[in-house]
Amino acid sequence: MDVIDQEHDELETAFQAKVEAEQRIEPKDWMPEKYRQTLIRQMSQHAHSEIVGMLPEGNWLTRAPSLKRKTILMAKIQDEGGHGLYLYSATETLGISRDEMFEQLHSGKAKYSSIFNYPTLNWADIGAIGWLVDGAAITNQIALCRCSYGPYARAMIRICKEESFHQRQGYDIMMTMAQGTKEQREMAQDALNRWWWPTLMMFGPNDANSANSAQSMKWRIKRQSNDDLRQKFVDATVPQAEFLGLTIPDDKLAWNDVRGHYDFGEIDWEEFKAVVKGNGLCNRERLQARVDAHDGGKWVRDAALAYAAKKADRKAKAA
Amino acid sequence: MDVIDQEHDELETAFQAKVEAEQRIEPKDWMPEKYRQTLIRQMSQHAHSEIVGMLPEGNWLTRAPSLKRKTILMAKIQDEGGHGLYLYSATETLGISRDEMFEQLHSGKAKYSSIFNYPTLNWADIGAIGWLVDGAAITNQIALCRCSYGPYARAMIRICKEESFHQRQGYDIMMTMAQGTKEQREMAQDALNRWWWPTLMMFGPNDANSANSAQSMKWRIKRQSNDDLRQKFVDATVPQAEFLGLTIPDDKLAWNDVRGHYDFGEIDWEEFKAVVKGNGLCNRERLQARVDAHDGGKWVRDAALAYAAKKADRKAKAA
Amino acid sequence: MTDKDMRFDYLLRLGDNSLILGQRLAEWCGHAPMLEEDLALTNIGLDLLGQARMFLSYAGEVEGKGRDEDRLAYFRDTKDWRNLLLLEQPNGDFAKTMARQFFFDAFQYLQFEGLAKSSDDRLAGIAAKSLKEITYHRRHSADWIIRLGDGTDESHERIQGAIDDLWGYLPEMFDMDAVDDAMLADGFGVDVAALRPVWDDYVNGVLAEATLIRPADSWSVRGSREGKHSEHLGYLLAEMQFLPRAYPDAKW
Amino acid sequence: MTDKDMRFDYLLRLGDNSLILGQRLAEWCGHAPMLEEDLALTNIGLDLLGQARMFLSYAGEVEGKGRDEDRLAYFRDTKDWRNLLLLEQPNGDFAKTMARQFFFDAFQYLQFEGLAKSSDDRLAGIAAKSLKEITYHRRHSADWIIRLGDGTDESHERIQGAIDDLWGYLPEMFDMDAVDDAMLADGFGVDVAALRPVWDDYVNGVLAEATLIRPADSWSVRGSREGKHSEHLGYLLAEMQFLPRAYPDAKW
Repeated sequence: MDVIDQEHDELETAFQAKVEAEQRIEPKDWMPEKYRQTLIRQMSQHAHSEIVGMLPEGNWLTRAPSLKRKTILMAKIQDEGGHGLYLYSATETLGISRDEMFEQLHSGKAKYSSIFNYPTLNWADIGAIGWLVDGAAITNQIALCRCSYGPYARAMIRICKEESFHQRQGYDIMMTMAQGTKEQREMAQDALNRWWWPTLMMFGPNDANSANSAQSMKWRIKRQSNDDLRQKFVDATVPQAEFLGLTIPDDKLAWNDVRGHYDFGEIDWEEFKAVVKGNGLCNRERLQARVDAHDGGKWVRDAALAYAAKKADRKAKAA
Repeated sequence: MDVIDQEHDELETAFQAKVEAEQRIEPKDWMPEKYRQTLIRQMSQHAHSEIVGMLPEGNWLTRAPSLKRKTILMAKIQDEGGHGLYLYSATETLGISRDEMFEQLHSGKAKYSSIFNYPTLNWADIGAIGWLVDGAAITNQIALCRCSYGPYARAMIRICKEESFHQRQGYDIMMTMAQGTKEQREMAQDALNRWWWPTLMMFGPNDANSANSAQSMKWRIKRQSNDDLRQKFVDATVPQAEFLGLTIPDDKLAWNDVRGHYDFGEIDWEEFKAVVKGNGLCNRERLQARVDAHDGGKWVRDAALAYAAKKADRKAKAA
Repeated sequence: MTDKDMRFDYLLRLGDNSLILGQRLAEWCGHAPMLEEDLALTNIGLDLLGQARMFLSYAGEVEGKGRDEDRLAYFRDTKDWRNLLLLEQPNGDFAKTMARQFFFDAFQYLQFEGLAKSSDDRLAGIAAKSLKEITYHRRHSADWIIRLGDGTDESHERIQGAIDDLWGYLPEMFDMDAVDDAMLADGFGVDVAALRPVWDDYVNGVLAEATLIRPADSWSVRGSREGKHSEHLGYLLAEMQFLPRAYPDAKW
Repeated sequence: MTDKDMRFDYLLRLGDNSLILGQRLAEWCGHAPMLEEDLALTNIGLDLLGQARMFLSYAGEVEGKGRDEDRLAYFRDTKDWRNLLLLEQPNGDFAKTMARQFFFDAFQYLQFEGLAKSSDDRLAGIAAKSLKEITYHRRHSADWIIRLGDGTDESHERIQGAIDDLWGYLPEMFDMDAVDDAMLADGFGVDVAALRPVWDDYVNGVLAEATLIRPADSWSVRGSREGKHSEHLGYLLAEMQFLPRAYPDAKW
C-alpha cells in the first residue's frame, strides 16, 4: 500500500466517521468520488424531475376550471421551477454546471422521475398529482432532510415545506371532485386508478433488488429503505382515499393487524421498466418539450450574454 | 400613320366589332394589350379571392357545431379551392403563370376581395358569408357569365352553379340561427350587422367614381354598373332579411315606390379605403397565412419535382 | 359487457378513428403546400367525416339511449373516446401528416376489406362503400411517401423523421382485446392482429420504393381502447366541441 | 347605458385585459428560454390573474346579477369580451411575447397610476396595489427589449420584427369612447388619450437604448370595446372555458 492509497483510506475513514457522527458534509470537504457521483446523479435527477414535472401540470394550466384553481396551480408550478433552480444550484456545489446537467438530460443520459411520463387526462389528475405524487415525494424527501450532504439536506428542508402545502392543495381538488357531480366523482376515481400504481413505483425497486441502496444508507444519503418508505406512504394514504370515498385499485389491499400495516398487491415492475425504457405515453413529448424550450431559447440566452458583454465592455471603456 | 399602326387599328376595330357582335374572344385570338392586362388583373384577383376566402371559413371548420354542418362547410371550402384552381387556369390562358400570380399576391401587388379582411367571429358568420358574400358574388358573376372573354365566361357559368348552392346553404344556417335560441338570434343579428356594409362595398365604388368601368363595359367584360348590381343585390336581399326576422343595420333603408327599388344609406367609403389599405382586422393574417402555406410548402413541391425528374430520367435510361 | 355494449364500443372505435383523423385534416384547410393538395386533403377529410357519421349514427342506434351522431361527437370527454392514439397526434409538417395518413390508410384498407365481409349487413355495407374511398386515400398517401422519400435530401430527412416519430403508435392498431375477440367470434368484426403481416408487406414495399428505412420496434404505446389517450386529444376536443358545449340548448 | 352599466363595462375592460394576457403567459409555462424566465413569466402571470380576479369580482358586484369572477371568466363568448386586441394576439416567439408585454406594461403603468387616484376607493385600492407589481413588470420587459435589441443580430431582427408586427394594435389602447368619457367625467376612470405622449416618451427612450426603430404609424386596428376581436380570441376561450362549459353543474 503506497502513501497515496494510505492517505486516501484515512480520508475515507474520517469521512465515514463524520457521517456516522451525523455531521454534515459540505462542498469544500473531502468526499469519496463515488459519493460525489452518487449525489450528482441523484440530485440532478431530482432537479430534472422538478422541471419536467412542470409539464404535466402545465398541461391543465390554461384549462383550470376556476380562476382560483388557476392561480393556485400557477403558483404551484412556479414553486416547482423554483425547486428546480434551487436543486441545480445545490448540485453545482459538487462541481457540475447547470448546462452540463441539461446536456445530460437532453441526451437521455440523466433521468427524471418516470412518473412524469404519464399523461394528465382530466382535471382530477391535477388533484391526484398533488395528493399522491407530491405525497410520495414528500415521504422520500423528509428522509432526505437528514441527508449527510449539507446543501442537499438544506434544499430538502426548504422544499418539504412547500411540497406539503402542494399536497394539501391536491387533496383539496380531489375532495371537491369526490364530493361533486357524478361525472366529477368518475374523474376522481379514474385519476386515482391511473396514478396509484405509478406512484408506488416512485419509491424504486423492492429492497431485495435495490443494488445501490446499501451504499447510500451507509453514506447516510439515504435513511430508509425503498420498501419502508413505500409502506409508510401506503399507510398514510389509504385512510385518505377512504375519506374521499374513492377506491384504491388494488384487490389485495387490506389492513394487517399483525404487522400493523396495510398489505398491498405486487407492483407490476414490467410496466415500470417499460415506461422507463420509453414506452410511457409521454416520454418523447416531455423530453422534446424540454429540448425545444432549451434549443428554441438559445437565441434569447445568446442575446442576454452578448448584451452583458457589450455593457461590461462599455463600462470598461468609460472607466 | 405607318403600316404597323394601321394594322393595329384594323385589328382593334375588328376586335371591337366581334365583341359587339357578342362573339367570344378566345386565347389564340388577337386582343388589345390593355384588354389582356385588365382581364389578368380581374381574373387573378378573382382567383386569389377564392383561395384567401377559404381562410375565414376554414376558421370555423374545426368548430362547426354539427357533423352535418362540418361536412357541408368542408365541401364548400373545397369548392372554393376548386374555383381558385379553375380561375388560375383560365387566367393562365392570357399568358401568366400561376407562380407569377402567387408572387403578385404575396408581394401585395395583386389584390383579393377586401371582404376577407374581416374576421369570422361566431358561427353565424359562416351563414352570413354564404348568404351575403356569396350572394353578392353571384350577382356580380351572373353578369360575368356573358363576359366577352371565353375562358372567363365559361368559368363563371360553372362557378355560378355552385355558388348559388352555397348561398342557399348560408341562408339555411342563418334561418336555423334566427329561429334558434335567444343567443343564436343574437349571433345571427351580430353577424348581419358586421357583414352588411362590407358586402355592399364588394360591388366597388359608386359609378360616378369608377374610372375603369366604362372601358370594361365597352369591351363587354362588364355588363352592368357597380351601382346597378348593388341595387339588384339590395332588392333581392332585404326581403330575405325580413323573412329571417333580422334587422339590416341601415336607418335609411326603405322601399321607394317611385323607383321600384329599395333606397339605402350612404356607404362609408373611408372604412372601405382603410380596410383595403391594411386596417382590416385580418389583412396581415390572411396574407401571412397564404405566404406561410406557400413558403412552408416549398420543400414539398421541390420534392415532387425532384421525384418526377428522377422518374423521367430512369424511364429515359431504361428506354 | 353485453354483446350490445361490445357492438356499441366496436362501432365507436371505427367512428372515432374516422372522425378524429378527419378533424386533424380539417386543420390543414387553406394551409396545404399546394392548392391541389388542399383539395386532396379536404377530399379525404370529407370521406372520413362521412364514415364517422355512418358509424356514430349506427353506434347510437345500437346503444339505444337516443344518442345521435352529434351527441356522440360533441358530448363525450377524453376517456370515452376510442380512436387510435396515432390519429390524434398533431399534424406537424406535411411529412408527419402524410406518414400518419399512410400508416392508417394501409391499415384501414385491410380492416375494411375484412369488415366488408361482416355478418352484419349494415356494417358490411358501410365498409364496402368506404373501401372505394380508402383505395384512393392509400394510393394518394403512398405516392407522397415515395415522392418525399425519393425526392430531395430535405424531404427524405423529414419523412424519415416523421416515420420514426410515429412508429411506436402503430402496434396498437393490431391489438386484439376482449371486445375485438368477441366481435370476431360473432362474425361482426375483424381479426386485426392477423392483418399485420399483410400490412407489413405493403408498407415495406412502399418504404423500399421510397428509399426509406423501416424503424426498429424500439418502443410502443397503447391505451386508447380504455380511453387512455395522449394529452393532445383534450385540446382537439375543447376546440371541436366548443359550440355545442357552450350552447347546449341550441340546434344548428 | 346607465352609469351602472358603464362602470360594469369599464371594470370588465380592466379585468379582461389582465385575464387574457395572464392566460397567454400561462401558455409559456415550462417552455421559456431559461428557467429564471419561466419563473418570471409565471410571476407576472400570477399578478395579472390576481388583478383580473379583483376587477371581475368587482364588476360582477356592480352588475348585480349574481355573476362572480368565474361566471364572468368562463361563460362569456367572444363578443362580450373587452380586452385589447393586442393582448389576445398569439405568443409567437419570446420576442413577440416580450414586445406585447412591454407595450402593455408601459400603458398599464400609466393607466393604473391614474386609476390609483380614482374617486372610487375600491378601484383606487386595486390600482395602487397592482401598481407595485406593474413597476416590476415594466422593468422586466423593458430590460428584455434592450437586451434583445442590443444583443445579437438575430435577437435584434426578431424583436424589431415583433415590434413592427404589433405596432398597429397599439393605437386602440389610447382610444376614448363614450364609456371612457363618462367614467372620466365621473372621476371613476382615466383619460387614456392623454397618456399617449408620456407613453411615447417612455417607449421611445427604451427603443432608442435598445437600438430599435420606432415603426411608422402605417396601419391600426380596433374594435375590442364593441366585442369585435381578432379570430384568435375564440380559440383561447374554447380552451380556457372547456371544463366549466362541459360540466356546467360542477363546482371546482
